[in-house]
Amino acid sequence: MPNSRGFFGNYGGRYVPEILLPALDDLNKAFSEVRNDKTFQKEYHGLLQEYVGRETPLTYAGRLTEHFGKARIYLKREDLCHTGAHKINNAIGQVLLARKMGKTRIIAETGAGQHGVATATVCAHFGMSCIIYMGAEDISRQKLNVDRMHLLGAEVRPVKSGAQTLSNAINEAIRDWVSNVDNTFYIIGSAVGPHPYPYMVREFQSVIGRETMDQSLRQEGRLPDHVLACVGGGSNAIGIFYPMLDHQNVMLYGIEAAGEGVKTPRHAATLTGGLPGILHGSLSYLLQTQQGQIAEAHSVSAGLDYPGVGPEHSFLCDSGRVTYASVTDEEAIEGVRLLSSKEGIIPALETAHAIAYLKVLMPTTETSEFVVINCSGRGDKDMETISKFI
Amino acid sequence: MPNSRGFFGNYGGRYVPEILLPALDDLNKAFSEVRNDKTFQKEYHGLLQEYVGRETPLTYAGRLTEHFGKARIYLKREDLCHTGAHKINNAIGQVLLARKMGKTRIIAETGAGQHGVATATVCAHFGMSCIIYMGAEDISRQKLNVDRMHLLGAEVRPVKSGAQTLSNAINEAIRDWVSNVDNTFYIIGSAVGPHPYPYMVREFQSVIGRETMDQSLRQEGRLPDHVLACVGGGSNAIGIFYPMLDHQNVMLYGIEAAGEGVKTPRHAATLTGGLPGILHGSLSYLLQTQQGQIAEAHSVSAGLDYPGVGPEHSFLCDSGRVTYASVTDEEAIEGVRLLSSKEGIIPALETAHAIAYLKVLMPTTETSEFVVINCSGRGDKDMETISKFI
Amino acid sequence: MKKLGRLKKLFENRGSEQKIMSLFITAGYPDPGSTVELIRELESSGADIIELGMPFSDPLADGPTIQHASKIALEKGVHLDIIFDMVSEIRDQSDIPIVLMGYINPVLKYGLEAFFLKASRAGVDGIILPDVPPGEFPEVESLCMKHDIAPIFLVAPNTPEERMRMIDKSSRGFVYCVSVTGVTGARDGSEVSQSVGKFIDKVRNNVKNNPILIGFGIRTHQDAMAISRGVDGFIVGSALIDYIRSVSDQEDWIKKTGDFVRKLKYGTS
Amino acid sequence: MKKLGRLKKLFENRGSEQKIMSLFITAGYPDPGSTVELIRELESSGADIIELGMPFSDPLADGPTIQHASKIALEKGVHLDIIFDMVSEIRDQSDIPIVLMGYINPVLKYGLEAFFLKASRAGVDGIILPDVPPGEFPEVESLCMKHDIAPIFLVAPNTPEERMRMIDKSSRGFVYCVSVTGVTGARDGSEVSQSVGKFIDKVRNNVKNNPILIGFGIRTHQDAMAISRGVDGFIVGSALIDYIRSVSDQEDWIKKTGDFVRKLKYGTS
Ligand SMILES: Cc1ncc(COP(=O)(O)O)c(C=O)c1O
Ligand SMILES: Cc1ncc(COP(=O)(O)O)c(C=O)c1O
Repeated sequence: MPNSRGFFGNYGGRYVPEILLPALDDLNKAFSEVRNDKTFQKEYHGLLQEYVGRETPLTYAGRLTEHFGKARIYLKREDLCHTGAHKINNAIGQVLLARKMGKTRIIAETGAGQHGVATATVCAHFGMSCIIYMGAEDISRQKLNVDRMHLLGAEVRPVKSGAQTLSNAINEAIRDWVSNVDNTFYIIGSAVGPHPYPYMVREFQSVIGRETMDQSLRQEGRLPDHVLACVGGGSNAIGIFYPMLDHQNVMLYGIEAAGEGVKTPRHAATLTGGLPGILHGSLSYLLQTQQGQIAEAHSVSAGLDYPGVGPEHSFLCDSGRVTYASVTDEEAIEGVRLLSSKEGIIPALETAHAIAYLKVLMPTTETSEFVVINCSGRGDKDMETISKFI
Repeated sequence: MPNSRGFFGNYGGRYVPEILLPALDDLNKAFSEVRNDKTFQKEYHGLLQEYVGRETPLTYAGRLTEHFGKARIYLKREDLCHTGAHKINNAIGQVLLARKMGKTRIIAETGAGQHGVATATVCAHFGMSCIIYMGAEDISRQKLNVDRMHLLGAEVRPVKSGAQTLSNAINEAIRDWVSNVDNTFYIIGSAVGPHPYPYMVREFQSVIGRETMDQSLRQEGRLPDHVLACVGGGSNAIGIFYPMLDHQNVMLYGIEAAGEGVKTPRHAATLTGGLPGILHGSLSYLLQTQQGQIAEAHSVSAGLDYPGVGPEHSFLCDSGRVTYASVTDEEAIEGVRLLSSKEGIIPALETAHAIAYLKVLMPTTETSEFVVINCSGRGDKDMETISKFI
Repeated sequence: MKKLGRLKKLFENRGSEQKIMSLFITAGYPDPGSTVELIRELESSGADIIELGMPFSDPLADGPTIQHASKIALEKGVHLDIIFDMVSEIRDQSDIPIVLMGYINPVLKYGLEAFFLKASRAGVDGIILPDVPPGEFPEVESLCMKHDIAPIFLVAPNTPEERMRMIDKSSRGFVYCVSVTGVTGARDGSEVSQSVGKFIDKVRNNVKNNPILIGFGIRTHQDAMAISRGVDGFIVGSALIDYIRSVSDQEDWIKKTGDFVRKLKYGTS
Repeated sequence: MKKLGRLKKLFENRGSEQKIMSLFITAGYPDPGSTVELIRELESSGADIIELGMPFSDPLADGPTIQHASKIALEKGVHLDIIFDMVSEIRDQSDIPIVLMGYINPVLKYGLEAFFLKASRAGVDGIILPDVPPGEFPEVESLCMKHDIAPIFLVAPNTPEERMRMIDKSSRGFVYCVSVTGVTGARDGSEVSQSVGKFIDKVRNNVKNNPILIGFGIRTHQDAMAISRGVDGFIVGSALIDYIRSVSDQEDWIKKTGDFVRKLKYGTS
């Protein structure tokens, strides 16, 4: 739990324009109410089951296991969620909250387009108006998802400032929120932003970790030895990590995007290559210049192409509970190929970062151990990008 | 059950080159063995659960129900299956059989690419070599799926004869099979082809109908009043219909592709506009000319663009147990839009045919009734085609 | 018994060293107007049997060559009545056995009874339907008998011996022995002949009531001689059509085709 | 108390009819070399306070105008030390209150202590950090006090009254009253003034310790007069930068900007 001011250790907070504070207060209050509200939780979990298709399986990856010849590898199949990624777990939770709060207009930012599609989807499901901010660069590299959002009735607003990617889309969404705070609910897509977002998003995504624990117990009789997830803003990672944080025997690994290399200026490995700072409402690790300007992130994967990271990850990084590492664009593409050819599962480019890290992790494991990778999304949206590399 | 010669009433049979008969005999024998073999069924259902993500939900479509203001509408969510359509239920069953029979080389045809992707997927999962025949026209209209098959390690062979669609791809796959019958297993993607394929594919797809019945009982306390499915070759339809055939109170509707209209030469409504004949190894309704040449089918949806239909459907059509109707390309696009905007579920163009038929069916229903639509697949693969219309 | 007679007589009269040569062409290829003349040329150049292909839109047992010929013939308007007329015209002047070969659907659409009646009247001697193996469509077999048209079935390298005997029993005229697993025109003869010896022995041990012709993949006289050792003759299809395709834009293509056929049969033209 | 003094004196000395005019410009826009001269011109044309924007890469509370100005300033290499130099240079010749305005991250990266020390030494009078509302970053507030720099906070139309009183308590110099929900430059003044009356009454009932300046959306003298009725003055930012942008390629753009500013303050230039 973050403290009352929204801090995980030194990280978090609410560094936002005055105008948003009442909205954050309202949100915090509403979320606290529903957290333990049976009706809400029943509706939320009902939708996860009947609409999203949860629980998602924990699939044994036999040929991948054979490939490394060490610990057994399992995949937590968030790629099977409706719309193709874990993002919808959170979008559903937030849209239910928005309805409860009487908001009629939904805005969201998106990078890979998965959160945008998830938000557009839940808005269509509930008949709410929906505007998605998306960097112009991301619009061109995730065309499939843009088409999907349009078809779902959302307006996709191209953001042309900066690198025209996720970070700029968040700026623009915040500007919209500042301007329409009365009737508008901002559904943030990752465990970032001002309190209570990082906490709330974690709570909505923790269903991943809880299911993984249950399934591990069912299928292996105990909790996993190693759990991997890719880290963009950090929602899929914190979702699978959080319920296992107290189980010290479970080793946790968050894999960031090293782009063209953490030694180059073109990467998005915030915890590996960044320093604490304030962006988008919270204090956390950031890619920034000597002067404290926000650096442009780079990753082949639009969903990881973000110079910040959720504050709870900054805390877990400093505390050492989670090991953060990074893999390059090239290694990620190799990861796509590996999982596709060994298991018949084409992962999202984001997810592929976690897969790619196996080549580092697996040699250190024992055959008696088992590993769970959060397969956060499917690769359909990335086929165009991937095809260019293959 | 078909009779011993593979006939459903007057339809079915094994009209294939002599060279394939031993292979069909072997297949029939192997399939009879596994049908009641616990080990096989356990492996099959285990994969369906842990790899494919079954059971798929039966989702209540609240806003769609409201839209028509009559019977409650549910969606059987085959779109949530791994790879995005029901096709994988069958591909998994057949690949397991191929392994059991010691075959090392898998071939398949594909129209929409869903069966090709499903087959390439299960081949990757089991490390088997895989060749997919696909009409050149379909290759261009289902590019996403072609890229996916490549990434999964399959060879996609373009078929340039005839209309360059599904029917031609089947011809070419049969030619391959004839040439490599010793080591090759042909995974047919729909309930068509020579005996035992129509029967076997039905059995592998019946999991849809069995789950639907269980879920209907759980969620509504009884079986549905109306069940709809689109019909290309007829596998998703027979899969959901078959377990309910004996329940005479359940009305069944198979929806074919009327293309530009059944009165025009450009359609694929075999049961509505065809006559019995023999193609691809079985006797069934067919689109054909006065001279018995096979007519070119047309549908905006590659998966329905086929001049034949599974023999069991021909039988069910003649017997009147199932009502067959058709909707046009334009109506199908309207169906995509309807489901996307009302429920946040973008259906495959194939599925959209069943959705589109609601406007005919729903006014005849009672508010006390409920309808189940087999949501056979998701629309990601069709976004390019759909975008052109929107 | 007149028609069964033509095929029967052919095999009864063949010298022990002589191989029967059956030639396949697609009716109406390269154009309908020349089919009759072409057949006469084939006969006078050494063809013993003519297999006349009834073109079909979806010839799934055929390779690219015959697919192409079918497609051209269909584009030029060939259909069954035209084919019957062709046969009648040949029959006016020749007793060469004529076997129709094609897929079942057009036959079905024509009407089974009508088809066999007309075929018989036109002077057809036998029929090969690659997508109707014996036992799968009994009505076709009984109509053959009724109309004195020889049902000619195929045996393949993977056909079990018991089934070979059954095929032999169901067949009249001859049994069509497919030398390789594959579609028509698939492999070249030299490749084929390696593995074919054992298979032929097996066929001969089981097919006792009918002569045996062997086909698939024969492109030259050498192929034909090598492969038909121990059987009654051989069948050439794709190689002939490939040749026709290569010369059909020349004025004297029919004469040239005659030369090609003589070479096929005798080794020299 | 020297610096708090400059802002304090300004408000104490204003006539009851006179409205304080605070002008926002981005340091280094349109180019760093002209900022000091521009500020002198603003002062001589009627500006009572200068808000000097510290450019930031991600100005999430700003509209397109100030985003653009920030971007240009950053491209031209502006950073905090340059801004301190600018302030020092102005301070050599003028006692106009100078308030720095910008986002917290560059300040944090500079080092909080170092920043406030240098700012204080350069002669900065106050600071506005739109992404640091009162209570969220106590260290910033105490450093303000320590270095005699006025922490200026904002009240917005949706700020609860209790919080307005807290903001009043936390603020020095003046309270920045945001007239509309929105980013800078969002709406034009005529639209704004309709709804603003009630809001201002509420602010005045709660903000008792500090003068009140109102901003956001003021583009003309008329806007300014209409909107600042009942408060101590007004703030113009985007409208000024838009004007500069429109004339900055002309040689006498600074003089022209002076004319624009006089018109803003007095209705005529
Ligand atoms: C499939 C997938 N995985 C991971 C991410 C990264 O986000 P997060 O770190 O919040 O899980 C995204 C973001 O779009 C995504 O689409
Ligand atoms: C999603 C989907 N639905 C339906 C079909 C039609 O096939 P069938 O009639 O065999 O279910 C296809 C074929 O590709 C498909 O992809």
